[in-house]
Amino acid sequence: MRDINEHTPGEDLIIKTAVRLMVPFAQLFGLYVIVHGHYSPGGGFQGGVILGAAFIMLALAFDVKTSQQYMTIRVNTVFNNLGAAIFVGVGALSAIFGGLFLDYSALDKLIPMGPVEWRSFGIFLVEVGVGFTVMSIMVLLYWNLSSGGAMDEGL
Amino acid sequence: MTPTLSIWPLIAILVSLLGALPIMLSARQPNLRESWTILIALVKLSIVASLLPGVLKGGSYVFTIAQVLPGVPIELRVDALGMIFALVASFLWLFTSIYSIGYMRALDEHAQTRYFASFAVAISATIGIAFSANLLTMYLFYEMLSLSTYPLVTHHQDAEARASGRKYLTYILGTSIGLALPAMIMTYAAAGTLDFTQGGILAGKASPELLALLLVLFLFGFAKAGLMPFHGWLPAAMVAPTPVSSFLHGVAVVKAGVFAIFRIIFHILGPETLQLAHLGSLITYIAAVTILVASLIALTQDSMKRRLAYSTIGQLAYMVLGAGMLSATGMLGGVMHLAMHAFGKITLFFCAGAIYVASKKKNISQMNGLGKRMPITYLAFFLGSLSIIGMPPLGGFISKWNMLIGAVEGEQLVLIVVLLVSSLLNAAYFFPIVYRGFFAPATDGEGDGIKEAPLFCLIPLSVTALVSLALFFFPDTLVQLARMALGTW
Amino acid sequence: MEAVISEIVAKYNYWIYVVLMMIGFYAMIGKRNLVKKLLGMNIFQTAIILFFVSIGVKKGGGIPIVDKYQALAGGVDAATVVNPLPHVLMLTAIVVGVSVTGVALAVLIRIHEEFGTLEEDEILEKLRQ
Amino acid sequence: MSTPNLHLFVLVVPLLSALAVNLWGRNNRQMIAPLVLGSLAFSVLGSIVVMGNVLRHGTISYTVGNWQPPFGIELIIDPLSAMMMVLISVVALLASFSSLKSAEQELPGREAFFFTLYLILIAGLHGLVLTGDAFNLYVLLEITSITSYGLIAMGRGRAALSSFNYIIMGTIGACFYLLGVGYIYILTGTLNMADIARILPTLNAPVATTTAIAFVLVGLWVKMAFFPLHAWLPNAYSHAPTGAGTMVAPLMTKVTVYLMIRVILNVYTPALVFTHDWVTNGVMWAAAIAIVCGSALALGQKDLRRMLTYIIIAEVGYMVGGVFLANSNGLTGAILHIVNDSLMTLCLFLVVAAIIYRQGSVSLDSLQGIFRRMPITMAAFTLGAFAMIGVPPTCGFFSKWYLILGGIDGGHWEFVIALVVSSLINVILFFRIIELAYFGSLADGEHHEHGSTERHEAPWWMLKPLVITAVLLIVVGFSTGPLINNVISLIIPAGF
Repeated sequence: MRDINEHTPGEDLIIKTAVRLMVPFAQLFGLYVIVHGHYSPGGGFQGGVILGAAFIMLALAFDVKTSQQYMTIRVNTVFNNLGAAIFVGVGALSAIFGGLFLDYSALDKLIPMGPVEWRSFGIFLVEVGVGFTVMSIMVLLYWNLSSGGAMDEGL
Repeated sequence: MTPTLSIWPLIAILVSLLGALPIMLSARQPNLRESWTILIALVKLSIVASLLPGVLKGGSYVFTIAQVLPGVPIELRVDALGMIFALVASFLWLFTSIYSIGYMRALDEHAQTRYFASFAVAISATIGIAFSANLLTMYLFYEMLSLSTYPLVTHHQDAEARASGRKYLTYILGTSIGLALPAMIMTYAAAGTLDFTQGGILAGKASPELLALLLVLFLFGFAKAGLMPFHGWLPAAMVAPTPVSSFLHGVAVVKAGVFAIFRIIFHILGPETLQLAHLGSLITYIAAVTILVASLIALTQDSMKRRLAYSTIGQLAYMVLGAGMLSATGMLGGVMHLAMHAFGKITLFFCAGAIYVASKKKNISQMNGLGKRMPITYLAFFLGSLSIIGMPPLGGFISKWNMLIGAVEGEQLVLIVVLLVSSLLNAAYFFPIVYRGFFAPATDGEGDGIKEAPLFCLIPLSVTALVSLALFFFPDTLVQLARMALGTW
Repeated sequence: MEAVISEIVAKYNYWIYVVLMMIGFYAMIGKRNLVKKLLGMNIFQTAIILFFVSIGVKKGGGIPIVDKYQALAGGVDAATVVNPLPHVLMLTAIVVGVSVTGVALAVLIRIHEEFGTLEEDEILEKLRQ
Repeated sequence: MSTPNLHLFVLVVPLLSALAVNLWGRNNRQMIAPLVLGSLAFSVLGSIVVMGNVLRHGTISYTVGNWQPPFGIELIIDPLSAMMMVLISVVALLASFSSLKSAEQELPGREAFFFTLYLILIAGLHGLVLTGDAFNLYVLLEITSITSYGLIAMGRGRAALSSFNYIIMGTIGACFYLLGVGYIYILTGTLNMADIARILPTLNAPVATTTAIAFVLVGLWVKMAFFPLHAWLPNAYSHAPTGAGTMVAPLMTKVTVYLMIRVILNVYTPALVFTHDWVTNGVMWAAAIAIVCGSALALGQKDLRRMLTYIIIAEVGYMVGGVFLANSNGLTGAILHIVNDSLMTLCLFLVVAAIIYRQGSVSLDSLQGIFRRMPITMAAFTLGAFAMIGVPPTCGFFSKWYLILGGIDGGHWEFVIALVVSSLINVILFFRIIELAYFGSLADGEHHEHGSTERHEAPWWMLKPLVITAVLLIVVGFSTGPLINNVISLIIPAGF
């Protein structure tokens, strides 16, 4: 089996340029899906997966190193924990401000915007948190599984 | 007399349980450690004695430690039967501590701190058994006693001690968890309570078959009483140092088993209910078999301690026989034999230890002519054996006499024969030792270097011998306590 | 005979999910290769997801996406919309399935590093030495 | 922090600290210990306050996000779940002391990952105990399982393979549970436990209900390693890293037994579950076989930790049998045994962790004469052994008392005999080790002790929880009365 790292021009060029063109649009679409999640089809999980797919496409076409240039492991960990912290944090915050857990209308005391608006904005915050976490987990999963945990050249 | 609430029974138990700590801490200075043991023994004896007048007037002291199960609290209650056992145990513990100081020092045994500490825990468990108000508390202290005596039995920590320790545990823990625990819970299921009450709690609540099953489970469940076939652990436990076998397997552990069976017969199953179900004969036949077989085996044993062990099994069966007669005098004899045998047997064990300390001899065949060199030990041995056989000047006579009258009243001819034959057998295995000591010629110059045992050993064995003598002449307090234990019956 | 066939035809989704589940179950228990076991597990989970989603189906029901203002004005007629709740439940089940597969794959890589093979009997052989 | 939703903070604080450990723990390792112990200490205090509230004001029903049931997820905190919360947080705190030390020794550099999974597992367990919604229970069940798969897979050598087997069996169990929930959803149209309990008896669909009950129960039995379905547990718990074993062993199976009790009492109501007596008799016989075989298999083990895992399987048989006795004594015994058994298992696993920290292995022949080298650890082991055997002052005796009493009331003699036989086997099991440890260095018979006699005790950081747990065994034993009167007796429904 010939060494997979040996770059034969032509066959890779097409893939690389295609991926380079598609990644920005994929990320934009992913953001769109996350942002519109709380009142139309879409949402944190699906959007996160699409964003993650963008990075995985990079890792597939080039190699794990290049995709890590765009998102280092450190940033990945931060996104990972930040997302989950947002989800739990918003819920806990609304509990601290007198409401029930995850009852976003209680956040009205923090920034007065009216309980109904706060409900929808609360869900949006949670969707963003979930999106971050899912994106970073998907990418982390791919990185680890493809390179057996060594995070070097990958498939 | 309404029971008076008092904390004293709990303090009596805790004084030696907590006493184990200073003993352990003062491991470095043996003299300080020994003085701690004797101080604790004195304090314990004085507390138990202070409770005596109250009990003699018919009162009882109650103290609840914890309300654990509905209807069955962990509770202490000092009544007449408990008082007899506690008095005997604490009195003899004082002398055993003195004796074991002399014994351990003479043979400079290793790990004496662990020995004295677990001894203190064992005696607190014994007093706990005596003062428990219901079957659960008694079971709790019974288990504590078995577990705290394990390090004592396996004191020498050699292969033989390991094997006998394993045998000791399988018999004792195996029967107590395997037989006594289910029986206790079945009694609780049938009666709703486990408190010791005069005349028993199962009157009319249990069918005869259940009663018989419970009786058998309890008799063999409390294997410390050494009824055949669950007696194997007692000879095996003789591998322990002599003070252990003298106090525990002469007095505390085995008496705890018989005391438990007394509690079951008098205060749980109840003499009348047993008599209605004709179960008295079941107890007496088991006891009779044990007496005869144990006495016969004792004849054949050459090692002094094993012979005493089998004689103990026989005597324990005496007490169960007395209790099994279910007649007033018979049961009275059984209860009194508990005390009489304690003093007699502990004297014999002390003498065996003294002989071993002085002459390093374990087997009877080697003990020719020692009487001339160790007159006090052998005199005490003679008095002790007389008490066990039941000859008049010694206390043992009173209890055996009562049992004989009980058997006659109950027209149980078989029991009368068993009592007489076994007394003869007792004489048959004790007198050769005494004869060999005083009259047989010392075997060619072997015995010249031997002289009396150290003072620490002599005082206890002579005191216990004299006490068993005194019990013949002033038995009234003991008899009164025994009568009150059996209630107005 | 017709009763049996109509019975099967009426509840064909249950039959399909049971068949799928048994295939997955067989693969998990029967197969020697660990990756095949993992695939069996995935089939097993997908069968249950199919079962759940097939519960919500209604004859003539459309996609449960409704125009916001039309819903505010006229309200939603349940008959015309498929029951969305099983779908939502299965979204979580899919997430759970993904994470279990992720962990299992990571564990398989560790096993491969440790024993150099993914055949169960070879591994057991190596362990026995 | 308003106390009405304090119970959720008991869950959220470990979760948030897990994220913090994952974020900062990687490069500065000294951050991990304060975070872990701080969050668990908070959850212990929180759960005790919640227990106080529940006992004063009765059951709290709490809707997450203010969506009223049956749409929103409803959390129910009744005395049983409050007691379980206290138990989980206390056991987790005590186990984490020892896990910190073990992880430091066995997983250098990967403590951050270890304690992230550890804390998420504890948060998941708290969630399991709180939830009042059937599907939410499935999600939390999976959270706890996935984290324990991860924790076990972090061990060395065979750990990965045993974790894979655990994954396969665990997923089968979880999917069976999910199927059961699916059938219930078809029947009742709701997922809220209280609603299901109200609607199920009114339907006359006996076959479907029985299948739903069967699927859920079999699913939970696989998760709790009830005897015929126990194959995964011994390997999983004995090859796991010591820190993971100390935490997972006392909690996972006991919480699953709690779930079974919750499902039987609050979802299917005992009337539905115990209708056919061939079901109860069948389960009783299975429980009796589980007890005897669990103990017997433990006899054959040459390693202390594997022996304890088989004893866990036998203890699961105690609890399942207690529940299916279908009388109040049996159920009281089962619930009491959940508390006692998790404390006993914690005590024994802490001893194993301490010995492994010092000696690296707990195989029986490496325990020779260990009494002299590690006296305090072995004293705690002896106390734990007495509790396992069921010696009175310790807590093990009282739950065994109730179970045997329930067995006698229910007339299930095979259960009573199995309990007594397993106690006897426990005597042999534990005294074999005490004898080995006590006599060990002198096995070859000469008088005075020799071999490494200087004290080689476990570090103080591991001894603290061990001593506390050993004392707790006796304290819980004595406080059986109050525990039952104001906690367990409130849970048992009237008609039992």
